[in-house]
Amino acid sequence: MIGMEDETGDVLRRSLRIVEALLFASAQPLRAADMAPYLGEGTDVNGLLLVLQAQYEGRGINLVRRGEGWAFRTAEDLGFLLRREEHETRPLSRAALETLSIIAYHQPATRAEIEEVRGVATGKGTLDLLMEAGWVRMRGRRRTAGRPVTYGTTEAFLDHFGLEALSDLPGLDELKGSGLLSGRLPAYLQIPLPFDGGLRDDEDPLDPSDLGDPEPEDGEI
Amino acid sequence: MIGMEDETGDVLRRSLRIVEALLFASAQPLRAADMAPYLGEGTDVNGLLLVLQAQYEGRGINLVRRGEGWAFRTAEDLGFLLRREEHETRPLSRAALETLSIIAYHQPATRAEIEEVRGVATGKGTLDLLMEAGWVRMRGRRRTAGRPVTYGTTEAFLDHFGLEALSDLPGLDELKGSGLLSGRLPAYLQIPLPFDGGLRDDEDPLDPSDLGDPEPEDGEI
Amino acid sequence: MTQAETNWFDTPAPPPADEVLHVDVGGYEGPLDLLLDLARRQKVDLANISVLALAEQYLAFIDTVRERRIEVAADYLVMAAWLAYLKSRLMVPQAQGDDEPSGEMLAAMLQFRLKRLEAMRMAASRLMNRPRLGFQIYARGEPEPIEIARRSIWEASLYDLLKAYSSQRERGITAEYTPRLRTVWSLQDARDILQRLIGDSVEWVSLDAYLVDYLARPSERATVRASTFASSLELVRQGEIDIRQTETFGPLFMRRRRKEPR
Repeated sequence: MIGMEDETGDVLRRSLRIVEALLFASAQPLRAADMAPYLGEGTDVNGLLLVLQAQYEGRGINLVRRGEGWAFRTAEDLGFLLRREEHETRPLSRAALETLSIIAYHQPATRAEIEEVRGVATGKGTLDLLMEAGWVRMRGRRRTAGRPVTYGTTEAFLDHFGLEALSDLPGLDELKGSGLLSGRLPAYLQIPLPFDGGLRDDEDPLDPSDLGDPEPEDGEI
Repeated sequence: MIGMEDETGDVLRRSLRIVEALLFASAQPLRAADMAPYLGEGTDVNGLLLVLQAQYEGRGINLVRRGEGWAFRTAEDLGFLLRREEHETRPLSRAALETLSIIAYHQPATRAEIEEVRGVATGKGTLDLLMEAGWVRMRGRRRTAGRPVTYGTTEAFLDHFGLEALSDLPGLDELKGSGLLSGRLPAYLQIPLPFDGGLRDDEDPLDPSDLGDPEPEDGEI
Repeated sequence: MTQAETNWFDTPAPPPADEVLHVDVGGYEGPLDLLLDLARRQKVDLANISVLALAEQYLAFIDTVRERRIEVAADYLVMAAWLAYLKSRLMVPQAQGDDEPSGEMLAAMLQFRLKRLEAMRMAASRLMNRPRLGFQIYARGEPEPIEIARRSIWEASLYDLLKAYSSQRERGITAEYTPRLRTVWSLQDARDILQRLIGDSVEWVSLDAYLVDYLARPSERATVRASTFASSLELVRQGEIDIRQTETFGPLFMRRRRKEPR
């Protein structure tokens, strides 16, 4: 498959085998940085990953990207066949589901923003449960009065729902177009996108220095 | 790889994909009979397995036979390479997790202070384990009777838990907001500001002799 | 009632009116959820719903629920007040120099919020219908124990850490819980006060009128009423006073019993 016969070809082939073995051995996605220590210095891990991805295209297992991570997963179209009689250990409540999708589509989102979209207070244990599932994390703090904590999704969220990146969220473009992802006011103002990079301009790192300040409650209707 | 272009070729390709996915997703080696129900009647499963085995020959993972069953395994020559880095992963015990979290929030904290929050004695093994894991370090000695050792967290701690700084640890309101702490807390309950600077006013540096002997022996003044 | 009424119960098999009244407000997750449900029953695109009709339906619904003496949470009533305001803004043309937001703008805002909530619900169901890991897509079933060197051998997440810390701090608290002490009027005090207040009055006077000075503090209202009522029954038993109530939950009237000449 790798046509070169010379020494470079051998190195490449060996590197590909190592990346393949590492990814195959792990149940969780691995980042390029996780694999770099096993490869020669200066190896283009991302290049190797793309080669490997192409090699597995159309096979029963595929190499997929999940945010920064990469993993082997069974092919999507075989799902109906492999589907097992498994039940979700704890099916998500409607409140948890809505909260999850609001965080996914509006992130970074504060609790007050989630509550504004849903029109009800977030029950105890909803955010807790989503964090326990490993799908939601605390990202930082919004640089506004009260400096509320902002929430976002994790790579495990991408992995679970089979998304390469947040931009793959179903219906995202449509929602953007209709202005329904804008923060507090109707469409024409602005359209923030789900954001999973580092901290945004209006976010600070987490900081417990404002212990006394409660999160701003959103009693607004 | 599968040279045939006709309908038989498509069927074969599809069967191979199914066998590949089944073997990949299975938690134990599969026998040909285990896979037959997923394939068309009269499919030569053993034949498929041999084709698949040939396809994976020389790759980072191989299809190997284990008694009656078949499974994917890391190529033997790479197994040697990767095993060098092998570690056993174990979840941190509850005692260790609790101790670590108290050190994180209350640092610099002495063993007596940790025990006061936990309400039970902390085994010496727990602190040793946390230090061995590289998450906890001895900071100095408290300038009080008995000059107890003070503990703090390390850079590796921040790294592992994805924190940029100790101030990223969520405060009281965030713990409440996310449901980790219940809302019904007495007003006096405070969550301390973790301290991660150099030695504090009430701390002395460690003695050179401390390095080999972390805890003062009983009876020592 | 209004056209609205027929709309929101316009389901394939309209339930008899009796059943309709048993709609449980507790089945809704807040007023917005209820509004969205009502809007859906208009069976048109959310962009084309009649906000005025929707407001009327909501207000009618809340009225129905309250008539049935079902406890309605405060936020439903806040929404009702807001919708009543919206209704008035929509029906009365905007006066010049009126700085308040126009009815149309308020209606657009409500519509936006309904559309956004519905969009998030749809997004949630689309997410759940994706081929999910462990349901239609599988990871390696038998991962091989190869660990990446950068990772520590101990597994713990930030969540585990915070959970461990929070539960410890909470554990310490429960032991120190002390119930809130309430002011309680003793029966003896209540009796003395009642005797003094009624004095020799032979006219019917309502209990609350006697107690008006003592009912000023809301936190004590319950105990003042309960203790004086209990004491008054005792006084009736002893033939000291008469007591009368003309309707359920109506005011209690009291007077000194005339000493029957023997």
